[in-house]
Amino acid sequence: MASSIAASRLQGTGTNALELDNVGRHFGALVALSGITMRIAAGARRAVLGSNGAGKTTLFNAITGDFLPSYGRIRFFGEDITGLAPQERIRRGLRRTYQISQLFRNLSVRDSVYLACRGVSNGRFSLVRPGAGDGAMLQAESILHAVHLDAEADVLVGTLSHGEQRQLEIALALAGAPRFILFDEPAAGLSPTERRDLIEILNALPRHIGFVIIEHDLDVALRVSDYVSMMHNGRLFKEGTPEEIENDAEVQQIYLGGGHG
Amino acid sequence: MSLLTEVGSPAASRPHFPELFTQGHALLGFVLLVYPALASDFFVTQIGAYSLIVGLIALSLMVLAGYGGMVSMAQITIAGAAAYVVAILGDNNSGVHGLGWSWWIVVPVAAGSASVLSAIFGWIAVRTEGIYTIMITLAIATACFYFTQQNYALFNGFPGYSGLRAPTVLGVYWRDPQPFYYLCLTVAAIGYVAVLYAARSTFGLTLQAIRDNPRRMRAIGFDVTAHKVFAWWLAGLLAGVAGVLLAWFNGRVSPGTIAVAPAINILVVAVIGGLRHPIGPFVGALVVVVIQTFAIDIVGAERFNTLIGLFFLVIVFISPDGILGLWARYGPHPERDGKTSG
Amino acid sequence: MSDNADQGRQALIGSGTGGGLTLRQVRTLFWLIVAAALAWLFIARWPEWLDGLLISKKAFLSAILNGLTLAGLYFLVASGFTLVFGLMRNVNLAHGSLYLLGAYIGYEVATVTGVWLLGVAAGFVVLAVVGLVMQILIFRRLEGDDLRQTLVTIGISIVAADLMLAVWSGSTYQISPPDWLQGAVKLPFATAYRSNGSVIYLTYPFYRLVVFAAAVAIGLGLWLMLNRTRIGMMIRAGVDDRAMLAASGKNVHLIFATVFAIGAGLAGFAGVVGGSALSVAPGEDVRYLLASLVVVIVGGMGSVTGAAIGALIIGLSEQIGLVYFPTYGVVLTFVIMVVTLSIRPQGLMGRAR
Amino acid sequence: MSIARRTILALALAAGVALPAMTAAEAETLKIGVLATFEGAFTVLGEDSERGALTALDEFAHKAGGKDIEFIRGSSDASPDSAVRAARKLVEQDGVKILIGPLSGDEGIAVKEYAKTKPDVTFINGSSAAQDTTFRNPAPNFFRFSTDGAQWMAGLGTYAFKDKGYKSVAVVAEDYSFPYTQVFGFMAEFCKAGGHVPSKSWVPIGTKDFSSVIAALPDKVDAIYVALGGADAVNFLSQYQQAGGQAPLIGGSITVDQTVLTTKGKLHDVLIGTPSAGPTADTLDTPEWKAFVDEYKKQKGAFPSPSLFAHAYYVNAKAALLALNEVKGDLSDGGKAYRAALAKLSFMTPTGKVSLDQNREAIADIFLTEVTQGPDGALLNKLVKRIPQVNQTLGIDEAAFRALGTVSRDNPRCP
Repeated sequence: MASSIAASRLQGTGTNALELDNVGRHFGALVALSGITMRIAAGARRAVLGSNGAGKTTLFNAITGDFLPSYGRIRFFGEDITGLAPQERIRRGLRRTYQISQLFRNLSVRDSVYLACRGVSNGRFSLVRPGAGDGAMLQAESILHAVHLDAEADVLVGTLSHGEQRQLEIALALAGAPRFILFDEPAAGLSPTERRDLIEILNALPRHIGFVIIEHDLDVALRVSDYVSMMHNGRLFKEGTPEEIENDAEVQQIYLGGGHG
Repeated sequence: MSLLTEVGSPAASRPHFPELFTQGHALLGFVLLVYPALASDFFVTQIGAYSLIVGLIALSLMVLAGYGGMVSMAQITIAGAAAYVVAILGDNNSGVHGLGWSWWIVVPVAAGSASVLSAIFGWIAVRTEGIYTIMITLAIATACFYFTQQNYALFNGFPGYSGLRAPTVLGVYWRDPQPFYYLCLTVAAIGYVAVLYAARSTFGLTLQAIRDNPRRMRAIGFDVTAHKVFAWWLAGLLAGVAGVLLAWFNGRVSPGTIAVAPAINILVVAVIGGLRHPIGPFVGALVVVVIQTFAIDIVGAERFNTLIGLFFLVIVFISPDGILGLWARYGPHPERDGKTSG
Repeated sequence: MSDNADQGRQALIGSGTGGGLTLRQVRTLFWLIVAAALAWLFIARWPEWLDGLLISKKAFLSAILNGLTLAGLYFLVASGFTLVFGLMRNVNLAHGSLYLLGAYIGYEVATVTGVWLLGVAAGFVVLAVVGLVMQILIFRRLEGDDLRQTLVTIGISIVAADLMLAVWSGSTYQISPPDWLQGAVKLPFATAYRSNGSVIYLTYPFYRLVVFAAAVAIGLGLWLMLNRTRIGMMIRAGVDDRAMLAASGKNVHLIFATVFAIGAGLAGFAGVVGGSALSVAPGEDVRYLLASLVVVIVGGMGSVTGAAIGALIIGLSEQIGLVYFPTYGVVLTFVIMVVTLSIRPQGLMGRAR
Repeated sequence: MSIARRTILALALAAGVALPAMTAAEAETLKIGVLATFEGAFTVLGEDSERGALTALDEFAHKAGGKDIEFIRGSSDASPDSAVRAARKLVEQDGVKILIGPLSGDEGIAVKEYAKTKPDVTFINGSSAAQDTTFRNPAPNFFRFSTDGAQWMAGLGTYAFKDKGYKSVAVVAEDYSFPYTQVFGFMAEFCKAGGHVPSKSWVPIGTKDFSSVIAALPDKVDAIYVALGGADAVNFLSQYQQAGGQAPLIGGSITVDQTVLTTKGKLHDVLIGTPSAGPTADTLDTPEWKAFVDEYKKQKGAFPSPSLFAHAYYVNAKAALLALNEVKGDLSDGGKAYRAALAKLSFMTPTGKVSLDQNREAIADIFLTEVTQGPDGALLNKLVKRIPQVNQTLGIDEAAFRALGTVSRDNPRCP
């Protein structure tokens, strides 16, 4: 198992990190996602914009395997992952954060990140207490440093501030060896200072880690991404560089004008 | 679900096992060790040993409910399964089975079967979540009760088995009051320390994280179902060992041992004691056993159940964390730590 | 592969559109078979070899009819249970105590007034009030804490059982239905033929048929209430999505209280009706609680239709088990439950979450 | 840690309670444990048992062997586990040397097993009536002056076959050991007389809906033997009536006792004329019985007529007190002399002479009865015939009786 993951990693170099071919999803009569085709190069950083209900989170769920697409194919570093279980995708280096924080309220910050590191490594199962020299524990320390949470390491997650919880969300996604991360509105509910902090954290990520970010805050979205996709009613309707999107009249009218609330 | 919250204590990275080496534990250990010298045989076995056994069964529930968020009503059933194995493979005087195997085969087989049964229950129960688990395990426990009552070939039906005897090892008959008390104390202490340790092991942290947010645990690569089933297996092992002691304690096992009322009793014990810390089930067991034994001298046995029921209601209402929670709130507490009051 | 799994899931939910039989066709076929079987039971001679298998036509038909009546009773108890759970995520483990208390109160009122119907009404009304009080005094205070709510109901059931034992002792009570409900009716099922060729028809206690009819009527009433009235719509919305109900600014407390009152009232009603068909004694509380649990687990939480289907399955299997394999008949219902769970964890009519 | 301190406190408290309780046993007052069911659904029966025991105590003016006698209650919930726990408390905590009880069959077997571990304590049965309490693996210190469930059926099988002319009888009974024993006692005679039992329906305890069982009963039997207790009996009988059941009934000892006969509702029609047998009969008119009923009625909350539980506890308690008189209250030899006195004891009870066999099991009179309506409209068991001095093997040679094997669903058979 471990070797096959390593093999897929090697084979993935040079190809696109994420390829979506005509991916769609409907719930009964409701069409949530319709014919999405998308290519994102390894290390690329993509923002996905769109009003509420445009299908952005549905797109994430399809990519991470929270539910399966009704049709279409998804490839991750060249490998078809359309039908894989979520944890299998995680092990291949795909990560995500959640729009509403999905954390472990009664664990300490350190333990949470430790578990995340453990989850993507071998030996997830152990009846032994992790010692200070434990590899996953060491990695957790460095991730906590990367997301500016070192001081909070021993605090219970439930007692963290909202902003700190969003930082922890990102920390959990950094565990192991992420190759590609899906950020679902990481800036939601953050103060201006915290937003600046967030931009700093995201821009400081190693360049080989690509990501897709869903964000309503254009300031954040455009400053961390190098390419932008616009979604509306479950479809992609425009793509371009941040500058192009910022200056596009149609985008300004439909989306920036009054679309999002 | 504040009842199920576990105080996450800091410093998982500490290399040792510090919470065991406290003044409180030393004092408790001392008192438990000298207790038989102070008390009558009746108090040593009927109160002391019996509380430890009931506490051990309730501890297995505490592991599932406190750390795993799965409230099981089937723990007495699992303990009962081990007791039945003791009766079937060991000696009994009911004239059915009683294969007469030695204790050193019977005990591991009994505990092992109980843990496997527990894993099977768990596998059924984890298909559902939260509050459903109570209902499903209650239904499973009832099914087992009826089955043992009706089946004569294996379980000897309604009367069950009697004449179960603890072994004589090293020249000591282990059902004599003092040896039996120390046996129960040793087993309970091992169970307690193991749970205390395992709570902060990778598995323990995983289980608690699954309780808090199973969806995220899946998203960071954990097999939630397998971990939950393993927790059931572990809890089953605790309950199974307790079941062996229960068989020796009572000298018998019958469908009445695993009926609905005893099943509820275990939940009452665990909740009264508190589900936040592994000492809780033992505190609850002691309180309930003492009340149960002496209610007839104080209030008369007729309204015993009203007494225990009201006590339970009051505890659930004013202190979701049972007696432990009351203690945390009102007891002398110089080292009170603001962080743990969430 | 993933597509197959997805389609399979959809077929289960009932919106599959692919080839093969649609659910509607399957359903039609099922009812046709049932109708044919019934018609055959009405008219045909019972071949001798079936006697060996099913004891006798009379025994078989009685088991089926008794299963239906029992199902009616189970449905009355379980429908309240399932509604309360669906809406409040609260397993009311004191539901069986409500049944038993209703039966005792019905007995007292019917005995004192001499009017059985008054007893039935009292069973419903008093227990509805009890349910209301429980909701306001207890559950509202522990709102959002599902587990504590459930634990409290365990405490209540322990105390209630003991207090009812103190008041009504361990004796067995029978509530006598009025004369016009008693006696047996002849049903158009031929069970035997006399030597002169005339037919002996099955006789069946009229009261039991009334119980079944009452269950059907109440089931229809509930269905209408849930689907045709404003409060019913709100209840259904709450079952589907509690957060939405709260967010929509409706009076959530009123809805909760209504549902709890109806659920408890139905349990009390079932207590009097059931106590008249069978008897009232300590221990009935646990029995009907367990029956409700199994019915609702099989049928699916929060679904009244599911409760009806679950009640039918459990009632029939209990009676058939009692006659044809008495030794393990009591276990049968639980086996059905476990099998259902392993195939469809959310129950037959429950929603996947 | 705070929790630990709390535990210590509780333990210290528990130990503290222990010490005074141990020294409390005094020389002048002799404590006798009375173990019965004071919890759960059988509480009513337990309370009537206690009335029976107290009737005996009152008869002796609370004195025996020159000592004041005091009863200490122990409570079970009718489960064997709880019976043993209660017995342990009475013996090991309260220090009783004589224990009377328990109430039900499987409790009796469990307490007998416990008795073997306490050879210095004397156990005298309450009302439990399982055969194996004394018949197989008996305990040398367990005595039973009341008869067992099979003995209670003495005469009934013969009566049903010869006097009633029933050749073929179907059985409906609860699925546990007491009804097995009763069916055994009935069939032992009935089959020997030439009768047949083509079908036995064992229903789980607590069955409420018997109508399917009733419908499945064979049509071609002369009567139906019913061994059900309490609510189960009431349900069966009323549903049998509803279903228009035609075959006459034969009742087990507790199927037609006062707990069922006094049920509110209309069971009269179906019950009147039902033959049964047991250790008492409501219309027994010997002066001993009448005196006993009068004394019994002085107890608080007494029934109109003592139940067979009250009767059994009375007989056993009386035996305990008589033997105490015999040894002048001296139990100092570990109760050896006392048990010897018990074994030899033979005395008159309200229902005739009772003595023990070598297994310490009672030999006593059994009463064949039939349900009738009394002058006040209440149902009662009318005495039909008195079967004198029935022993445990029902008059059969012991070896032959033992060869019949233990009672079970399938033993005996005569289809």
